[in-house]
Formats: sequence, structure tokens, C-alpha cells
Amino acid sequence: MKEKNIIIPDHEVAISTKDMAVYYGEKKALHETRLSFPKYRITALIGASGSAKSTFLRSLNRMNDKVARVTGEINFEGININSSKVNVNELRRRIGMVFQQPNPFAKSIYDNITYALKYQGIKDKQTLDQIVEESLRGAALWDEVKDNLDKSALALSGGQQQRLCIARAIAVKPEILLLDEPASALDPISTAKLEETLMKLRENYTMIMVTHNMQQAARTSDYTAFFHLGEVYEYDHTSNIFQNPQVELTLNYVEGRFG
Amino acid sequence: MKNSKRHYLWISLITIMTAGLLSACQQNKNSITAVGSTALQPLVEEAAYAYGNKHGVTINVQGGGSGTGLSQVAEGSVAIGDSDLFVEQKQGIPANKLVDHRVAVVGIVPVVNPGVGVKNLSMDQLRAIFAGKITNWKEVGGKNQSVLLIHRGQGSGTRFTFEQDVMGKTSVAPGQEQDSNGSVQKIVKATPGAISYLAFAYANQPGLQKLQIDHVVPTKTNVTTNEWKIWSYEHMYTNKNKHSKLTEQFLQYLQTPAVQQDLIAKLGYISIHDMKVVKDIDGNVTPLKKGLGK
Amino acid sequence: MENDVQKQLTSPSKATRENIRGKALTFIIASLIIVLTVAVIGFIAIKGITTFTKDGVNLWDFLTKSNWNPGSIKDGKPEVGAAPMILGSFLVTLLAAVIATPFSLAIGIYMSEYASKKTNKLLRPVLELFTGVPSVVYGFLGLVIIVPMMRTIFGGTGFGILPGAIVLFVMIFPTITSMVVDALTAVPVSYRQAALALGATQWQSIYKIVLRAATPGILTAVIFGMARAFGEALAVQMVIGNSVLMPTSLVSPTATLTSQLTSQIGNTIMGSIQNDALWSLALVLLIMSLFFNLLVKMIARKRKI
Amino acid sequence: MDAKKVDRIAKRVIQTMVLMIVVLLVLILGYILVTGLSQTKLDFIFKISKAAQAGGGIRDQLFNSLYLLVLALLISVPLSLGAGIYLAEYAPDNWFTRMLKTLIEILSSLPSIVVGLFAYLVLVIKFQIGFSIIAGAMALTFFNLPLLTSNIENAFRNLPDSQREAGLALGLSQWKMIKGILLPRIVPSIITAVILSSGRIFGEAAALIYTSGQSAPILNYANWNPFSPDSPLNIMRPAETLAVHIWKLNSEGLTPDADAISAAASAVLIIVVLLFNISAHYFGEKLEQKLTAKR
Repeated sequence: MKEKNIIIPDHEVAISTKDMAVYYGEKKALHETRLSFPKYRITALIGASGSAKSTFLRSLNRMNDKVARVTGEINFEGININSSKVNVNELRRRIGMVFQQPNPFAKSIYDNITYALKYQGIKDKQTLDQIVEESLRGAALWDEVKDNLDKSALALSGGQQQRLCIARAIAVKPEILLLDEPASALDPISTAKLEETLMKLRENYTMIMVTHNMQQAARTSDYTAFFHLGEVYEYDHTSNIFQNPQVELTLNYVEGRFG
Repeated sequence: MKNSKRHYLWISLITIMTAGLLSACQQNKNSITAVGSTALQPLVEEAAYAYGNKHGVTINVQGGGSGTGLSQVAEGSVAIGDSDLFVEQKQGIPANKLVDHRVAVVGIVPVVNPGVGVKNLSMDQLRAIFAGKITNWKEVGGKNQSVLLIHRGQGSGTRFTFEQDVMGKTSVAPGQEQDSNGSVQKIVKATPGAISYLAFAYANQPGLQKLQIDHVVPTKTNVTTNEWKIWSYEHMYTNKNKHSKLTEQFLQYLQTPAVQQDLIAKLGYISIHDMKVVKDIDGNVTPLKKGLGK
Repeated sequence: MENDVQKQLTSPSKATRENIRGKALTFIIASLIIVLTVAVIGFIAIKGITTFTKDGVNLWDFLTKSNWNPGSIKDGKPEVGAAPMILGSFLVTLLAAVIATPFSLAIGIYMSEYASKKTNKLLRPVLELFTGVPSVVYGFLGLVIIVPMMRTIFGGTGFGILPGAIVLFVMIFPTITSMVVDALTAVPVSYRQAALALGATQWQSIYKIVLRAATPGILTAVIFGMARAFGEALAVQMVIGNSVLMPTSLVSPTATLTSQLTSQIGNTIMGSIQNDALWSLALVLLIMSLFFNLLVKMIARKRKI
Repeated sequence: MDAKKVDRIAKRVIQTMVLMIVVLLVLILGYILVTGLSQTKLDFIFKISKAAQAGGGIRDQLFNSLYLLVLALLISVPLSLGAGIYLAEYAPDNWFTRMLKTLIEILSSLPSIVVGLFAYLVLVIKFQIGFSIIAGAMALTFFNLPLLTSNIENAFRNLPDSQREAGLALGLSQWKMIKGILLPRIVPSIITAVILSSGRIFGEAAALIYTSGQSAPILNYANWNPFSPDSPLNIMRPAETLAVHIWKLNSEGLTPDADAISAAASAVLIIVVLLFNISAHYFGEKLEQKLTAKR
């Protein structure tokens, strides 16, 4: 069964897992997976609650270090990053993440975006201004906030906050962007706007997105992986998953018979 | 940038603190400390202030009790230890290491709540009261009110002197113990039937009845001639092995008229120069020929 | 062959160094606190034990005899019977807790169940203010108001355990109350709603549900208050009477561990038996505060089960 | 009796008890303020204290209290920040952490007189620092440390994990994340905790009698050299604080107006504590508002 999980897309691979499994204490939450994610594409991870798709996602940039034990390999830039030798801070700079709940810092919009940049040593005001504008444009937020960059980020609406989080994440120029149900806390209009943003970002970023929303997965993603109870059942082009799934379970799920 | 600024702040702060600690280790010549007896504290404090102002030096004066003062001067951690007692009267201090400087005399007077209706007692009556043999004021001509004894704390200089000069070998009956002059004042004033004893300076309060003993009035003059028998020296001890010029000069200043005549009178002590008798460690009193030696 | 990216990914950066430094710094500070606490306990214990090891006092005598006269030697042993002080400390503490608890509960229930948000906003700071009133001030008030009151009611001197307990009550009551309020507000609203939905009156829901659920928290609060009362020094000293006598009634002068300690330590010479005996009193205080701590721990453990 | 009646009676009883306590508190406060402020002219705040004559003030004592407070906070805030951060962010669940927590609880329940005597024995006598502000500040640190540490720990714990993840996911080091993202958010809680503990420090006397001492050398406020003995900034000088002064006036006061001064000093003390409390709430709320900035 595992063999059929692997697809080698006709694209350059950005990141891939090899027999990666995750344990919470003694409990095995995610069984060995082998997935490779194509560069500059959006891959959706779908599955019911408890299917370990978020666990999988968070393992990719080692956000699970403190809470779980991850075995197997994660290959990125030609090395296995699931190793204690890897500098996780550097890794996370290259593999950014956007979370379920918008989580802007209690700082101004401008500072939210520049905080990590300044930490990396970028001090030049002009460069910073330029990156702020680029990132906000990239996250389709620029027009809404350009006159209020000093305003507290917490004063923004939920949808704006989430796009700010995306802008913040892309400001440090990661190669991969992990999105953990980024639209689940948003209203339909904000969701639409967010999806639009993601489509645009695809030109420059590899994105892996966990979502509960079938339509969203169908609309935005190029590839889709279906998770169920800690295992990957199917991974294919999104169109195949939704129109012609190979596994019955996948069909039942995408047609909404459980979930 | 912001960060490095903060670092400087911290570094400078730590520097100041360590420097402060270091400077303490070699406490400079311009400052000495006197610690000990709370009874002597007001006098030394005022004198230290006057002397310090005049000569641009600092003399720190601390209370803490005679025991504290003697311990610390014996250990050499302070320059002067103030004490209400002879060092030999305290256990556990190497007396041969210390030098005695007597700076003043304190008279001690029995005080009662005015309600008891007694203004004079004989020495024997006083002793019997504190020994617990007389328990009602009517036995000494006062009202029908039971006697309430209020002692000073064990180890207090005032208590030691009172028991040496009044009780002799008789031991006192148990009673309340108050550790400070202030509490004694307040309690005697407020409690019917209460009797205690205070240094003269603390006894001049409305609501406190000072007692005469054998019709001798508790006055300074009577103390100087030992007609009033309850009194003690106030001592300032220095350590033989630790000499400091400032200490010496300050002790000399305490013997000058500015202190012995003006300050001492103002604060209710009795000048050591006025004494016409000497009392030894065991409480024996002998007349003195003119000119008190050291 | 490693490329640049791989090199960056596998070599330590500024962040790595910061992590190590940050963790080390906070760990050192945390260890410092351990050292400090152990030092306090160790020093007091060593000083306090001297009475028994060096001066040859029998521990049992120390705890049960009532003659406190460390200077004088009787039958070859110094007289250090600390029973009156130990008993005095316990009595004032218990009595203070007994008076304070009903009032704390009343205010706690009022604030968590009856009062409006506005009233709470007013009451809280007032309570906090009273934890900030210096003990000296309370002692002073006790001396000029409560002691004379006791004297007119009960006769005698007016000093003793009762006035001490009353002063302590005023001192510990805000501490207990604010912890009780926390315990009561921590009971989920759904509990109350469930009770009310079943037709219980508000009082029934408070009495049968809320108070039961909050019992461990309330107990912790009371013990906390008692620990504070046990260790309070200056205020008690001013109203307790300071005579080392077994208390014969609630208004007979006696002494507590702290009152004896504060009033005598300055008069004694380091290393003498009088001084050692006082450090033994301090040790008793320390052991008691450890005991109160243990009690709180045990309650907390029970709550988890 | 039916349940409704019991309900009404219970409510009435509780209300009565609350009223009794409120009246009691108001009486205590009123008594202190009225007796304190009616007998003395307010300018006694700016006068030096006198050992034996009437008309003394509390200028130096007030300054000492404040300076001691500042020093104690300078020592205890960084320490409790470090310990609080360790407990909330780093500490693994092991014996060391459990011991640390237990010891902090023990430290918080130590009687102040015991701490004072320890500080006296170790700092004043063994290390020969002498009666000094710094010895007093260190003694006060013992009280402050456990309270502030647990306040700070709780403040950190109350922050949502999403903030930590946000910082870490950007490649910040954990330390930078704590310092730059979490710390600013708990500043209001820290300030409130610090101000409230200041009130307690301000009124503490038992621990200071044998550490910072019972006498206040006359200070020369023009002398800013922290090494000179009469400089107010010198940390090695003995310093009687306001609370100790009140205690001493009551126990050894020689001045004829000792009662009046002690009552007035008590009133001043209470007012200062009151100001601390009010400002704690005010600043806490203001900062909270500013940070969350719901405009």
C-alpha cells in the first residue's frame, strides 16, 4: 500500500519525506509516509480530524520538536533535515509557516513584518521599507494598510491579520510555505481573498496547505494528499483525487460521506 | 543598537554596585560606625550629627541592643559598641579585648499607673512588689488594685541595673516583659495597677507616675550623690586591636562641654563629670575625689 | 560536496548561540534561587540545632517545658522550655484563622456570586490595599484600640492571645479573601447553571455546588493565611504581652515565637546560650512554615485526583 | 423552612458580613488618616527626624524607603524574570524543576523575621557588609523573588502558544522569541505585579531592623557621589526606612511628639501604598489597552 503513496511529480521536488513517522509518547500518530512535494505548486493535505495531516505538516519544519518524536527522513536541499545536526532556526527561516489562528505580534504592522528581518541583520531603512511593501503586496494587503503601517496589527480584522501573517512569513523569503488551515477562522469573503493571494504566490513559493474545505482544496491546489487515521491513502493531481480517486475511502471523503 | 545601549546600562550599574561593595571593604577614614544600646542611641546620634557636620565626617549610629554592640565591636566589625552594661556582665564576650569609655550616667525610676494611688515606696516595699510578695496596692497604702509587673526583656541593660540595685539577691516574680521603653510607657499608662521602671528620659510623660523611694526624689542631683540608688553608666567600648583616629577624636568630643553639659542635659542623661561617686561592676558605690579618671 | 545552503543549514548560527546563552542564563538564575533558599534553611537549621548539640538541651524539654530562662542553669542544664511560645503561636494563628475564615468566605461568595462587576472592581483594590498596610501600623492600632477594649470587657491587662488573634485576623483576612475569590471564580459557570436549571435556589447552588467544588482552593487560602499569621512578628509583639508564661486564658499575657525572637535577639551575644536558644525558636518557625507548605501541597495533590 | 427563605436569609447574612468588613476597613483607614494628618503639619515630610526634640520629620526615612525599594527591585526584577522565564519556557518536567518550584514556594512562606535574621547573620556579620541599604535590599529580595517569579511565570504561561509558534516559525531563536515577542506582551502584568509587591516592601519592617539598620545618617541631597558616606545614593550607608521609623518611634521614641509623628508617618505610608495600588491598576489597564490597541 505504501508504494502507491509515492508519486514522483513531473516537477522538481522541493521537499520530500522518506518513511517519516511521528509518535506522541508511545502512541504512533503518523505511520511511515513517503511524499514528495513539487516546487512552485500548491499541495493540499486533506482528511478528517485526527488524520494527522497537521502533525505531518508541522513536522516538516520541525515545529513538533518539543511535543513529538519524529523518525525517518525529511529531505530538503539535498540533506536530511530530521537530524539533530540541523540548525532549526535556519531551517524555519527557509520553511515558513502560517497557522490556523491569525497570530500577529502585538506590534505595529510595520514591525510585524520587519521584526525577523532586523533579527537577520537587515538594518537599512530603505531596504526594510521595500520588503514591507513587497510582502504586503504579495499578501494582497498593501492597499488596505499602506497608510496605517504604524497601527497595531491587533486592530486589523481577522482576514487582514491572516494575510499579514502571510506577508510576515514571505518577508523572510522562505523557499517553502506551510499553511495549517489558514482560512478556517475566516469568513467567506476573507477566505476568497486569501485563496486569491495564495494562487498569486504560487509563482514564487512552494506551498503545502492543510485544509478541511474540499472546495478550497479543489480550487487552489495542484496536488492533493488524502490522510486517514495517521496514514496517507492517496496522493495525486488534485483533479484526479476529486474526479477519479483510486481508493474508495478517498471517494467517500471527498463526496462528504464522512469527515 | 538598542541592545548594546541596554548592555552599557547594565554594565555600568553592575560596576557601580561592585565598586560600592569594594569601597565598603576598605571603609574609608571619613566614616565609623557605632552600634548597640538603644538607650544610648539618641545621645550618640545627636553628638555624631553635630560632630560630623563640624568636621565633614560621617559617624553612623545604630541601635540593635547592647548585646549586638558588644558582639560586633569584639569581632572588629564596628568601631564602637554602645552598651548599658559592663562588658564583664555579659557572658561570652572577651572582656580583655575591649576598652571601656564611660560617657554618661542614666538614672532609672520605677513608674506606676497613676490610678494605683501610690507616690512613694520604701526600697523594701519596692523589692517585695517585684519579688511578687506584695500583690495588691492597698498593702502599700494605695487603692484596692492588684499589682501588674512589667519587666524589661531579659538581657536588657535597664533590667540588669534595676535588679542589681533594687533586688540584690532576691529574684523577681514572673511578669510581662516588654522589650522597649516605648512599650513600657504605653502599657503602664494604659493598664490599671501596672508598675515598671524606665530611664529618666523616658519617664517624663503625662499619665506616668514616677515613684519616690524612701522619699528621695528621682532627680539628677540625687543620682550624682547616690542618694537615688538606681543608676548605671552608659559605656562605649572600643576594640584594643583596632585603632582609628576618628574614633579617638569622636570619643574625646563626647567628653567636651558641648556634649557633657548641653546635649546630655537636653536629652535627659546625667553627665559623667557631675558624678561624685563611682559604682563598680558588682554595684558597690564609693565616693569619688574630684576629677574623674578614665 | 556541500553547497552553501546545506552549510548554513547544518552549522550553528547566531540563533543557536543565543539559545544556549538564554537557556544557560535563566538556568543559572533559577539555580541561584535554589542556592539562596537552601542557604536560608541550612543556616537557620545549623544555628538552631546548636542549642541541642552544643549546649546540651534536651529536645523534648525544649518542646514541653515552660521555663524560659536561657541564662540560668538548673540541674546542669539551661532552662529553655519553649512550650509557652509554641503554644502561643499556635493559638493566635488558629484563632485568627477561625475568625477570618467566615468573613473571607462571605466576601468571597459576595464577590463571586452576588456582586456586580463594578462593585468587584472597587472591592479588589481595597483588599489589595489592606495587604499592603504595614504590620507596624496594625500593631499600633491593636495597642491603642483593641487592648483597652479587651481590658474593659474581660478585665486584667487586656494583653494576650485574643487581641493578638484579632490583629492577625485583620492582617491575614485580605490575603485569604483574595485567594478564596480566585478559588470560587474558578468554579465553572456551567456548574451553577446546571444547579439553577434543576430548580435549586441560588444559595443551594452556592452551598451545595460551588463551595464543594472550591473546597481545596479555600483550604489552601486558609493555610496560606495561617502561615502568614504564624510568621508575623511586630504586630503581635505589641499586643501579646510578651511574658513567657503558659497562657491561662485568652486574655492573659503570653508570648509567641516571633515576639520573643524580635524582642530578645538584640540583647544577646552571638554564640551564647541565650542567643542559640533564640535561633532554635527561629528554627521552629522555619519548620512550621515548611509544614504549612507541605499541607498546601497535599491539598493540591488531592485536588488533582 | 423552605429553600426560598433560606436563600433570602443567606444572602442577607452575607451582605451583612460584607458590610461589617467594609465598615471595619473604612474605620481602620479613617482612623489612621485622621489621627495621622490632624496632628502634624504636612511639611514634616520635608524635615529631618529628631532624636529627642519635637518637630522632627521623616524626609530621610521617606527617601530611604523609596531608594531601598528601587534597589530591591533592581536586584529582584531581573532575577525573577530569569527564573520565571526558565520555569515557563525552558524547564523540562524533571526533579530539578519540581525542586525549584517547591523551594520557591517555601521561600515565599518564610516568616520575614527569619529572613531578616538570616540576612543579618550572613550579610551584615559574616560578609561584614554592615548595616546598609544594600543588605536591606538583598533581604527584601528574598520576599520579592518568589512572588514576582510566580507572577511572571504565570503571565508567560497565560500567553497563547500561537505567539511562540509565530516567532519560531520565522526562524527566530527561542531566546529572541521570548525576549522580543513574549516579554513585551507581559510587561503590563509585570508592572502590576511589581507595583503591588512594592507596597508590601514599603511596609516591611521586621526584616529591615537588623539589615538596613535603625538610624538614618543625615543626608546631603546635593552630594551625588555614590561613594561618599552622606550621599543619598551611597548603598553602603545604613538607612532607617519609614516603616522601621514608625516601629522605633513606638518602641524607643524619646521625642515628646513621638505618637503624633508615628501616626502621621503611618498615614503617609498608607497613602503611598494606596498610590502604588491605584497606579498599578491604572498603568496595567493603560498598557494593556495600548498593546492590544483596539482603536
